[in-house]
Amino acid sequence: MNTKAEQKTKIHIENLKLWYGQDEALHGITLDIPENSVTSFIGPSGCGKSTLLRTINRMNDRIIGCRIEGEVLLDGQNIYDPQVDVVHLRTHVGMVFQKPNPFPKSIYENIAYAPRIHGLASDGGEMDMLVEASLQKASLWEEVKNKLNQPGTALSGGQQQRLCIARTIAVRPKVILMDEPCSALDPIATAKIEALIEELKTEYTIAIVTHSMQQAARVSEQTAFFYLGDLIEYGTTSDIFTKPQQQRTDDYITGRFG
Amino acid sequence: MQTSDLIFWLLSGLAAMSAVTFWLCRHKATSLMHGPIRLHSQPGYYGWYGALMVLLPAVMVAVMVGVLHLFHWYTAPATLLLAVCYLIAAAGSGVALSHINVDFRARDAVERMVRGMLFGAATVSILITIGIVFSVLFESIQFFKVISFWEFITGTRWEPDTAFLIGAGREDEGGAVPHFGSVPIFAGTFMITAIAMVVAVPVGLFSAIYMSEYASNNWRNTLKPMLEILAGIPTVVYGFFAAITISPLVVQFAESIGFHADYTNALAPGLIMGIMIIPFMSSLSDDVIRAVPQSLRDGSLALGTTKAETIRHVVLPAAMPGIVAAFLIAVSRAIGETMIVVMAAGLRPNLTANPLEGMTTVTVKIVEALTGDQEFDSAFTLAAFALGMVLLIITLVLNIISSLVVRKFRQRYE
Amino acid sequence: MQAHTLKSFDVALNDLSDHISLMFKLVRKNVRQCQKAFSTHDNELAESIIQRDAMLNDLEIHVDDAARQLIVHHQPAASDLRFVFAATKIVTDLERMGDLTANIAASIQRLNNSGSDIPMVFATLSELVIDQIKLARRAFVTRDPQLAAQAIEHDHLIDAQFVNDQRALLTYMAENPALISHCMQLSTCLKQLERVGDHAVNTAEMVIYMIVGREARHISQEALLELVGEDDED
Amino acid sequence: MNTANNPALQRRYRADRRFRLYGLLALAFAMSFLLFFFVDIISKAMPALQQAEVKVTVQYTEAAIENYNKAVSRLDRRVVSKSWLRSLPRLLRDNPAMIGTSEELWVLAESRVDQYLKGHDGHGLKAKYQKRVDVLQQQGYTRMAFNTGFFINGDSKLPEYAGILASAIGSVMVLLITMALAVPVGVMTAIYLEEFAPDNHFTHVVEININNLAAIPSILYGLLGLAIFINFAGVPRSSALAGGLTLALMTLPIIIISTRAALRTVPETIREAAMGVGASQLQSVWHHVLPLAMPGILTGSIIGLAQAMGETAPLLIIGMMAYIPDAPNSALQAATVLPAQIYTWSSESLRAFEERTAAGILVLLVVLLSLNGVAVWLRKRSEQTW
Repeated sequence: MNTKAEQKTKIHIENLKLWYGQDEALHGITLDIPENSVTSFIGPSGCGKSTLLRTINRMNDRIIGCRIEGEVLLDGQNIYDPQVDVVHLRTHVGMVFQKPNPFPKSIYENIAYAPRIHGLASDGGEMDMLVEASLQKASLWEEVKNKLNQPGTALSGGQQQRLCIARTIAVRPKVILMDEPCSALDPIATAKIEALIEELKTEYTIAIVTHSMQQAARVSEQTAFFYLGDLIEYGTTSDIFTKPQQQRTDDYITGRFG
Repeated sequence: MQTSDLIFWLLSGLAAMSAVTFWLCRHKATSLMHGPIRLHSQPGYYGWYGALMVLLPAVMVAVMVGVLHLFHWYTAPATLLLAVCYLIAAAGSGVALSHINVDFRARDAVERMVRGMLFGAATVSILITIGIVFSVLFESIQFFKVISFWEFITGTRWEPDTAFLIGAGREDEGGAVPHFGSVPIFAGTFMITAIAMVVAVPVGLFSAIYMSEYASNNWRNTLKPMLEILAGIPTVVYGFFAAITISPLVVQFAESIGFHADYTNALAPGLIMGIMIIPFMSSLSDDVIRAVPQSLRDGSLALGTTKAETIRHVVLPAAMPGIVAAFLIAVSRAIGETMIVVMAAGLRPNLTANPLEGMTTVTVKIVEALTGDQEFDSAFTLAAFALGMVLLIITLVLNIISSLVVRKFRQRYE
Repeated sequence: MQAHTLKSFDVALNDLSDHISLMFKLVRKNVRQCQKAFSTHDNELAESIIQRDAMLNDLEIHVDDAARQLIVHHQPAASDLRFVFAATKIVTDLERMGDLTANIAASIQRLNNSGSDIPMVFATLSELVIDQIKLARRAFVTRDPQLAAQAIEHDHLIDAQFVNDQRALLTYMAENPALISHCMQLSTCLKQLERVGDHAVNTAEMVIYMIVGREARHISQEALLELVGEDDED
Repeated sequence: MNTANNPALQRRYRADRRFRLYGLLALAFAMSFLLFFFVDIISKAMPALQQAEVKVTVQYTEAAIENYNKAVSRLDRRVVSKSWLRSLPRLLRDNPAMIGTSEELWVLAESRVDQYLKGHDGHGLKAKYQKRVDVLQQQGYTRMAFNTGFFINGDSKLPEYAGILASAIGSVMVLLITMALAVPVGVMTAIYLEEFAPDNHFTHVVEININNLAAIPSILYGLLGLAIFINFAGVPRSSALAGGLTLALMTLPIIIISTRAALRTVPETIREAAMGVGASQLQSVWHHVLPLAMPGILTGSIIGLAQAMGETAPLLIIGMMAYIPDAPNSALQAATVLPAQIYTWSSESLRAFEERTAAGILVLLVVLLSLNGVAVWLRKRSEQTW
């Protein structure tokens, strides 16, 4: 397939090890995520793919006893550098979660919340524009433009998830992490999110954790296969799914796993 | 025959009879089972069926006669009662034995009876409510026959000292007319409640926020039970503490900054009541704050907000209905609290906005009226029931509002 | 047909469809040029047909690869699945048709070089085959099962014409034994042309399968017509 | 992504730290109150564990049978406890042989002497007797002994003789009645509501009712007890039965609510599994759900028990703050309970009662906290993740 060889690396993960208390959950992961493309992380439960994803915007900081060694470079800057501010980092690296989690506020407020806190737009016309633009980008504008004051929780699951994506976009991140964004959605809603991902990748670098190998195949350019905290294989999605180099990868994607 | 003897003989006799019936019924059921014949239920159920048939009717009759006796409507001679109960039990035993045949479904019968017993238990709570409502209602009606409802609600003077004359039918004698204006009493109640809430709400809410959002699990598991100790301390102890330790401190402190404070000031019981309520506030708030899905916090933090911002803008608004409910429950606790105010607040109905002065509360007046030497029928005593009725209404309204709010909250997250 | 939510899916499907359509066109062009090379004794034209075979082979490989990628990336189901599956079958037939026309072109060169000239009715049979390929392609592109059925029906004309032509050749051979070798050569050409028609039938059958989802191979004419709903049409 | 050059972010971080500080301050306030409270109560209660005794010479004379004051010297009369003096005539009547003898005895000191010896202000001992006590003290005729009387005596108007035994026994009787009524009815109600109740009007009414009952101030249960049990049904006022019945009604909602919560933690799959192998609904509840919910039910019952034990207000209304010098031996006799005893003592004016009040409080708190501790331990032990 069309692998853009000269693509710039957005995120470089270098020999990343992570412990939960005494348990080593990641055993030295090295991985390059190219800019403006979709990279998916697959692997069986507990393989560390979500953990790795969460290290990229330091959501793991919230877990007590979580310790990290190695480097995660975002545009060449190590995000675990003591100087790096985690709150600020997360404005650059947004995240979409497994279950749609709109705030119990209106659709408008869901989007406006973070820009207001970060001072990205002043209330009024500027904010309206930002909200509209974000919803447009998340392909949700047409569906909700007449009910911006209704609670975000009243939307359907797929719409909620797109609202969460819109909310993330509103902060103008460079990277969007998605942790199984479709696992709670029906196939139609899933297809819509996937279509959205396809559109977003022209502007954002996207890393997505998914349990659905088909989804990884559909949406991503690169696929990384993890097993028990190790990166087993990483390559273009076409290669991983048609001619994996590792027997374990082959076993996993063909459904022959232990 | 003494009551205790009667109960002893009744219970032991019935126990023996039911045991025998149990054995007989089970035996009969077992003997029915031979060859290909299988019974609907295990033999034990036939036994239980017999035992229940012996016990239930007899005990029911005994309890009914007991109630009649308590209400002084009819008192049966002990021996007669005993004999009747035994007879009923024996009849139950016979009926049970005759029921048992191959087609009889003992398990269904037993389950029906047990279900009936459970249902009976569930109705007790209704009876209690009816009891409470009627006990305050009837006496209150008596009271309002003498004192106008309007005066009671709007009057600002509570001077019931000559009320016993009315009770004795001698209202024309004596000098002063009694006044039953409850406004100062409720004013005192609300003043003390307000002081309590001023202490309990910020402390309870911030404790809850700290425990659920900032503290580590271990730390939280230590802090929460310690806070709950505050709720486990009996109110009489708080009352003693407020009266003996806190009141003098308040007086000293007020004096030191140039104010005068009564020893029965509203501040001391208010403060202590506030502390007593902290765990209600913090536990309930902690529960609702923790019920806010973790995913909302993650969602907010992933947008690059600080913890405090996430709590203020996302967690607290989401938990607000629960916090409001906690607040209402705390208020109703404070209004209904008795011992602290009885021991530390004053007896003098005092319409003032100064918390350093002594004032009294609804519960204090109820206790005062019912522990005095007044006749039960005097207006003074009956006033206690009228106050109780108002208290009941306030609590019920607060509770209903809070449970409605909580239901809304639950619906959102379940 | 309604677009897929995922645009890249449509892009991939269209790519597959376009390439197969292109192969149909190339095969048709081959037959047409065979006809011309035969009638005008144009060895150069025949050579260009042989050269074009490599292109058809590349196209076959491309379509196969695209179909594989499509399966990997999009897990086609139902009509999409039948389309991808039919595409891989059709492409094999088309490639085979390309091979056959290349063989015919080579035979034509030999016939031209042999010097003898028989004014044969090659044109009639090739015209019929061209029509059939046209029908099959249009059926594929427009997803029209009735056109595909027509393509299948068309095979009877070809068979009849083929039998006719063979009989004529036999007559030539009986009249002039010196032409036997030349006629045998010609007969092989006609046979291969007829085979091209058979492959075209295969593609049409796959088109029917692709559209209605039921097997059109090895069934009677009535069953076929019922399958494509000829009766409902009027 | 550096913070140093971002003042807006700095400001937000300061706000974050401030917010956290408020939480810590709130907790610190509550905890320091708790500390202050316990230190205060314990320091007030500790003196009560010691009781002054004085050594006096007793003259077992004939006159002492008629007037016990004659048994000791005029000066010592106000120094020793009247409770001891009052016991003398009986002793002499029972043991006539002792008449005419005399001995030196360590006897209970009068409360004012006790307070004086403990150095408390407001002991109220007259100067005359202060001097006498000073003399006794110099002679080594005073001592501090462990206050066993506090644990083995009933109430008394004489502080030095007042103890908690009668009220403790009263508490036990009341609580036995409370538990015997509230636990079975409460658990049965909860089982009915949680496992069997159809979704109809009656069930809703019962559920709302129970929530309301739990919120009703305890004093109203006192009104109920007074109006229904005492005035209407004729249960003797101040009796353990009246108290037990009243507290049972008050405890019932607590037990129902906690039992329901415990039943609800048993996952539906357990019931389905039981019914899946052919158990009836009752069997699945009895064999599977109840045993699994048992720790929770016990915890709730213990908490209800603790609450009933510390409750005072409704018992005041039904007259259980009566003066009870001896433990009741029947549920129909006038009785008092620990918290009511504390309340009674707290309103006594004598300084010596204050430390006894505190000591009574300490006893009550120890019992309640250990009950709560047991409940917490039970809950911890039974915490199960499904």
